[in-house]
Amino acid sequence: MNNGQRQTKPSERRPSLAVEIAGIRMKNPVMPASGTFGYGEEFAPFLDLEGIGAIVTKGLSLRPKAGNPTPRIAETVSGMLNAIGLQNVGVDAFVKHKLPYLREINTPVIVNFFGNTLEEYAEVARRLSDIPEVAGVELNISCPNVKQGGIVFGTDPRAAAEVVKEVRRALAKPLIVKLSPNVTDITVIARAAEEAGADAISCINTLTGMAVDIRTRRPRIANRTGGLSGPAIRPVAVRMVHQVVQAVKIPVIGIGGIMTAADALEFLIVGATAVQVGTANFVDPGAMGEIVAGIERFCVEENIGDIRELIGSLKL
Amino acid sequence: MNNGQRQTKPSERRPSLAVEIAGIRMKNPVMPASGTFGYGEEFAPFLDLEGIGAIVTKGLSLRPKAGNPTPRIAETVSGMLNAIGLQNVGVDAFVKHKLPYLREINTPVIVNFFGNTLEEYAEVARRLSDIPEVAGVELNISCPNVKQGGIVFGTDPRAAAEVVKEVRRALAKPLIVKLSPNVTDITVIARAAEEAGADAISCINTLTGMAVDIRTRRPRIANRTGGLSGPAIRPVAVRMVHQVVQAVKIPVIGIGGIMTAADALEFLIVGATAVQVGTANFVDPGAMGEIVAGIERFCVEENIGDIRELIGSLKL
Amino acid sequence: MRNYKTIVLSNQEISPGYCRMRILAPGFGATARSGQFIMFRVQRSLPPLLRRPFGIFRTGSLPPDCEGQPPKEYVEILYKVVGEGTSLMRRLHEGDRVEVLGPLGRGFDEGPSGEEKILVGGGIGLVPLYMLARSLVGASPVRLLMGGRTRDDILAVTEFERLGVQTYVSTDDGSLGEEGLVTEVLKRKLAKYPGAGVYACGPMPMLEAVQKICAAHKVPLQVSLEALMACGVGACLGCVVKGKGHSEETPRYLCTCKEGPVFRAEQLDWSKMGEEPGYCEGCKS
Amino acid sequence: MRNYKTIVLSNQEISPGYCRMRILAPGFGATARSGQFIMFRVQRSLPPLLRRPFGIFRTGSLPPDCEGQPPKEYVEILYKVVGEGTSLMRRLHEGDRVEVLGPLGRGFDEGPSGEEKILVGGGIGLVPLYMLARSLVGASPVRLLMGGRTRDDILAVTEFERLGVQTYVSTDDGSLGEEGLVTEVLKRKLAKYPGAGVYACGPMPMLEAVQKICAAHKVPLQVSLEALMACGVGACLGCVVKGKGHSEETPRYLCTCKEGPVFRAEQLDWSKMGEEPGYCEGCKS
Ligand SMILES: Cc1cc2nc3c(=O)[nH]c(=O)nc-3n(C[C@H](O)[C@H](O)[C@H](O)COP(=O)(O)OP(=O)(O)OC[C@H]3O[C@@H](n4cnc5c(N)ncnc54)[C@H](O)[C@@H]3O)c2cc1C
Ligand SMILES: Cc1cc2nc3c(=O)[nH]c(=O)nc-3n(C[C@H](O)[C@H](O)[C@H](O)COP(=O)(O)OP(=O)(O)OC[C@H]3O[C@@H](n4cnc5c(N)ncnc54)[C@H](O)[C@@H]3O)c2cc1C
Ligand SMILES: Cc1cc2nc3c(=O)[nH]c(=O)nc-3n(C[C@H](O)[C@H](O)[C@H](O)COP(=O)(O)O)c2cc1C
Ligand SMILES: Cc1cc2nc3c(=O)[nH]c(=O)nc-3n(C[C@H](O)[C@H](O)[C@H](O)COP(=O)(O)O)c2cc1C
Ligand code: FES
Ligand code: FES
Repeated sequence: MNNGQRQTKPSERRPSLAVEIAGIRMKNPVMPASGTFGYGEEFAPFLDLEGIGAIVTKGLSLRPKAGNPTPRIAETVSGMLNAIGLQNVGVDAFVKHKLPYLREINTPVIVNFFGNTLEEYAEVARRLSDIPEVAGVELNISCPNVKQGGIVFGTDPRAAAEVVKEVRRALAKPLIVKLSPNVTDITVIARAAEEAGADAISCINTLTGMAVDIRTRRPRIANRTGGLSGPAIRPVAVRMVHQVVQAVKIPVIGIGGIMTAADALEFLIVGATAVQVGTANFVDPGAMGEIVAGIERFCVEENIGDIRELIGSLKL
Repeated sequence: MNNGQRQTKPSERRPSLAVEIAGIRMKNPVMPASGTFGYGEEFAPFLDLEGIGAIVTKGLSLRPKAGNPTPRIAETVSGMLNAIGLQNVGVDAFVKHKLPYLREINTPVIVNFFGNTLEEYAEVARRLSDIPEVAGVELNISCPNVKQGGIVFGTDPRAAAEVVKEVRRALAKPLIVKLSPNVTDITVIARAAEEAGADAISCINTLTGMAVDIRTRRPRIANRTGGLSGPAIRPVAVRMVHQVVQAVKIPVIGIGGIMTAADALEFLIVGATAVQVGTANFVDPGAMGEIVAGIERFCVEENIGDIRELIGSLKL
Repeated sequence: MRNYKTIVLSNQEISPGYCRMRILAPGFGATARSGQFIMFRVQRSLPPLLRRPFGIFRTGSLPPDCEGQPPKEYVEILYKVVGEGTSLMRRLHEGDRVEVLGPLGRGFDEGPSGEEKILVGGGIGLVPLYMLARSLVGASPVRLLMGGRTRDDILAVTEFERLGVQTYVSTDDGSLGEEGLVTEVLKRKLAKYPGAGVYACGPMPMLEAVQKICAAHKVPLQVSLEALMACGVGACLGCVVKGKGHSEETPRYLCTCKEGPVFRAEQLDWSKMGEEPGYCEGCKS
Repeated sequence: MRNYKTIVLSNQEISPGYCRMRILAPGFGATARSGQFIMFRVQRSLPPLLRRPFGIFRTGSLPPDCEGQPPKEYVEILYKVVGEGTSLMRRLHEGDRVEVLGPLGRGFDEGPSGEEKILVGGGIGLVPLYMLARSLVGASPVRLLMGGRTRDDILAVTEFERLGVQTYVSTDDGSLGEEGLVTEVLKRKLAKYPGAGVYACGPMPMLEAVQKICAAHKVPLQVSLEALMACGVGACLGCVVKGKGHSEETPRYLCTCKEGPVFRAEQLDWSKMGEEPGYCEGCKS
């Protein structure tokens, strides 16, 4: 973090980093991005799971999903492509094998999920509603709607509204809707989700990208295209979060290329109530701990007693 | 360029790198991206202007344009944001002061231009039609249509088709249409442009992004948002070029984050007939020379006698 | 299993394009088993973005710089310079700050002692076999069949010999040892020691051949695989390999980083190993 | 004007947070004028993506390593470590490969000889003034008014004195020279030398004050500006500053890299210099 030139007079008491999103209380605004943190357990050796704002689990579907053929990942300049194909254990195995561990940890659990049809989305929502350990859900609408010839729910306002409505009806939990950045105007989708009953928005998911091995002349991932994540996409993410914050009244969770506290602060300043950290977890499994510490340090340096003073404090 | 592990038996004669786009013959498929190469003259001390495929000049408008307040640029991770605001000297000054120099150089000149209304677009096209030194034009449709409340021509298929039709009617030169990447489905815009009379497509223009100075809490560029360019965007560019190549029959020029010959080769392999180099010109004013040399070296190593064998040779 | 924020103790080229690095890692040795690996972070800043996986060649300790200090425990890796990350690694010097995540993954199952042990290494694939050999030699006769393209690809053989391992070197061009493929040597050895247990690491084509041979001879085989990895801890699912009986309906993907990198041959679906490699450019070893 | 693919000759810290680097550049000195700058590339690989602009502190040459070789011509820069790029620069060693693009931009117009010359430098802003002083001292009396926050921000004064320049140091905290702003000293000097020519480089607030003072005293002023730069050669239009008489209707943007970095005060629109800085975090000098 670029240590500001001028002097700063540190305030006495520790700043409050607590935030609330869709009724979910968090110790601080830092949580993992779905699919980059497994089911939490994998990171316990490297990170205090009770030191982060929430745990967001790998995208879940009704039935187990095989995922894509390999290679599934490729490193790009300051980023990575992934086409995991949403491989996951399915709701039943999640409840049976993954939840018990999470139950013991004093941090809210947010379950990210998806479906291939409206019915599947609704069914998963119903199943998750009955689980007390689930503090809230994050709806991934960046998936093709098989019934509608595979057009991606999240890229069409009508389709997006429809799936959010279905889930809202079936769900008895706080609902966070996660948006795809691969759209002309993300505010249209955000408003559609808000009107359809979303309690919060998280954005962004990955930008669709591609890389080619010039010697083999093959795409570097088997699925041809994949999702671009990492620091490379941060400026696009900050722009979209800035736009969405102005378009909706519900809280927004900022995601995209956050590696350091400074990066997270950019999102908070443009108005994100919290942030999710994805690819950085691979680079440093302890990253979120350092980000929380760095945010606290920044608040002290800037005499901010409550993180909420910082949120949306962008000067224009 | 990752020097392939296996042996390669270099072919005897020099490979042919010549390509043709919309009737414009080029010595090789490497040209500058508009706005990153001024009017050519600026780079003469560092680069042989007759060693590149074409010269693409800074975006031109009917009347001189002031551009945006400063700061106009900001460096991001492996990329940069710019909001120059299309500052340019206008058609008259271009013809009077910039063309004479270009006339002496034996390399085709492609003039990038834009307008704020359909009429302006058409008028510039008419003016350029009469200039013999102009081998072709590149139409930048990533501009707001002031008449239509500033919606960006390039993000709406109808608006895009309209402006391309207008220009086509007014223009007696090869017409390259340059697409914006900030859309849900770039193939729709590409097809609209093709049907409206484009002779070639170039993509991508910059991705809209934003960066914030966390100490001042101000956007790092005065215009708030700016266009993201550089290596960070390459995977998105390669993906979009791959999509567009499959969607249209006209040739495609690949643009986005090309720093090295290896980068350029990715675009050629997915089917771009040529490439444009932008931000790399700032990092190394001689970059295009090295890229041309690197492409030739690669062809020799891979026993490719004619670059056209490589174009579109992606294995799926 | 920890993330060691530590320093390089030494880093030298041991054969053209191959380097050996010792990294300070107190307590690492006590937890590391043969066949496990680390995720190595070259520097705090980019590039590269992702860590790089490397097998543990061995662990050990050096005498302290001053009286009374504890010995300097280290983890040692052998790496081949193939691309961006390893090119940056080659430039590291003593004292440079790096990060080591590990020990990671499931290592070798040493099997019944007394049994003939045949270790098959292809190029840089010999790395995980050293610690295995070290713990096997006491209780079992151990043979190392070491193959490579040229003499330059034959590494650390003398170190295996010092352990008391019988080594057999073969190179494609005959520039060292016998000319030909290591798999030919394996066939001969298995004919001689039909009851042996085989442990292999190397390029996928070699592993596929070794698997066929061992299947034919009905001897147990363990292989150490490579795959593209982002996290190394089972979170990203980027490193999967198809398990036996895998199909779209009954997916049986195994995580190379967590359920591997060492697998019993019968755990895996060998049908299209080669076509769908975990690593796209095919093997670099 | 060339892109020198060259090496570092030396690089040391000369004051806390300030470094001096000499870079091999045959032929550079012959073409460089006072007030010009270079675009410096820290390394072939990222980061950073963009080059960094630095004023030319001086050019010179060292005796060759061996008999018969030509002397080693170099360009020397003085830089303050403020962020990513300069932090990487500080780590460079003799022999490291770097690139220097230059000499770039329009330098100082030395004005009539014999005239009293007053050079005003704020912090790192003194850099372009050294070569200016060097070529002025022969023909004119030259005074350097050097200001900084603390003693640490006062650089290379002795080198100016060695040229025969009268130097006057002031610091905000009085830790060196007189306590107070350099602009106060300027007022006194102009009262004494009403016919002087003024040349200034430093933080924007200082330049604005200097401009007001010189306007009041009706003396000619040249200023060297900083701006964010991508290309350094007039191609990107990222570095513009508003010229006198600028308005939306009659845009009068000047390129700091090409029409500057040195401007005659009357070329510029001083009305909102401070509010719309070429560089967003405001001055770091
Ligand atoms: C479990 C395991 C153990 C390994 N042990 C060793 C070892 O002991 N010695 C050694 O030299 N190499 C070993 N490798 C291979 C080593 O990880 C790669 O050679 C290295 O990552 C190449 O990085 P690079 O940036 O130089 O190459 P680049 O080609 O520039 O890397 C680009 C991307 O591809 C990945 N990659 C490239 N080659 C491989 C590969 N063969 N396997 C997995 N990922 C790859 C990189 O990690 C990076 O993400 C091992 C790999 C795995 C999975
Ligand atoms: C014509 C000119 C001459 C200069 N001469 C000197 C000199 O002699 N000595 C010296 O120490 N500095 C000089 N500077 C300022 C110097 O360029 C910056 O301090 C340097 O670019 C900071 O880079 P960074 O990566 O460390 O900082 P960061 O803040 O990490 O840089 C981020 C971005 O902002 C740009 N930037 C940051 N500060 C400045 C600045 N003050 N001016 C322009 N761009 C900036 C960087 O180039 C980079 O693009 C000069 C600037 C200009 C325009
Ligand atoms: C390997 C990988 C797997 C991912 N899986 C999911 C997923 O299952 N569901 C989801 O909504 N997003 C998923 N994402 C997207 C991330 O949650 C996040 O939105 C994206 O990576 C951008 O953040 P980052 O730049 O910090 O990584 C995945 C990302 C990666 C890299
Ligand atoms: C400073 C700057 C100015 C630009 N000006 C124009 C322009 O006038 N017209 C245009 O069509 N594109 C313009 N672009 C976009 C580039 O032509 C190119 O499409 C984009 O930068 C992506 O390529 P790159 O990653 O190689 O830079 C500009 C880009 C930059 C960085
Ligand atoms: S590397 Fe991430 S799951 Fe194996
Ligand atoms: S820095 Fe590019 S025009 Fe001045």
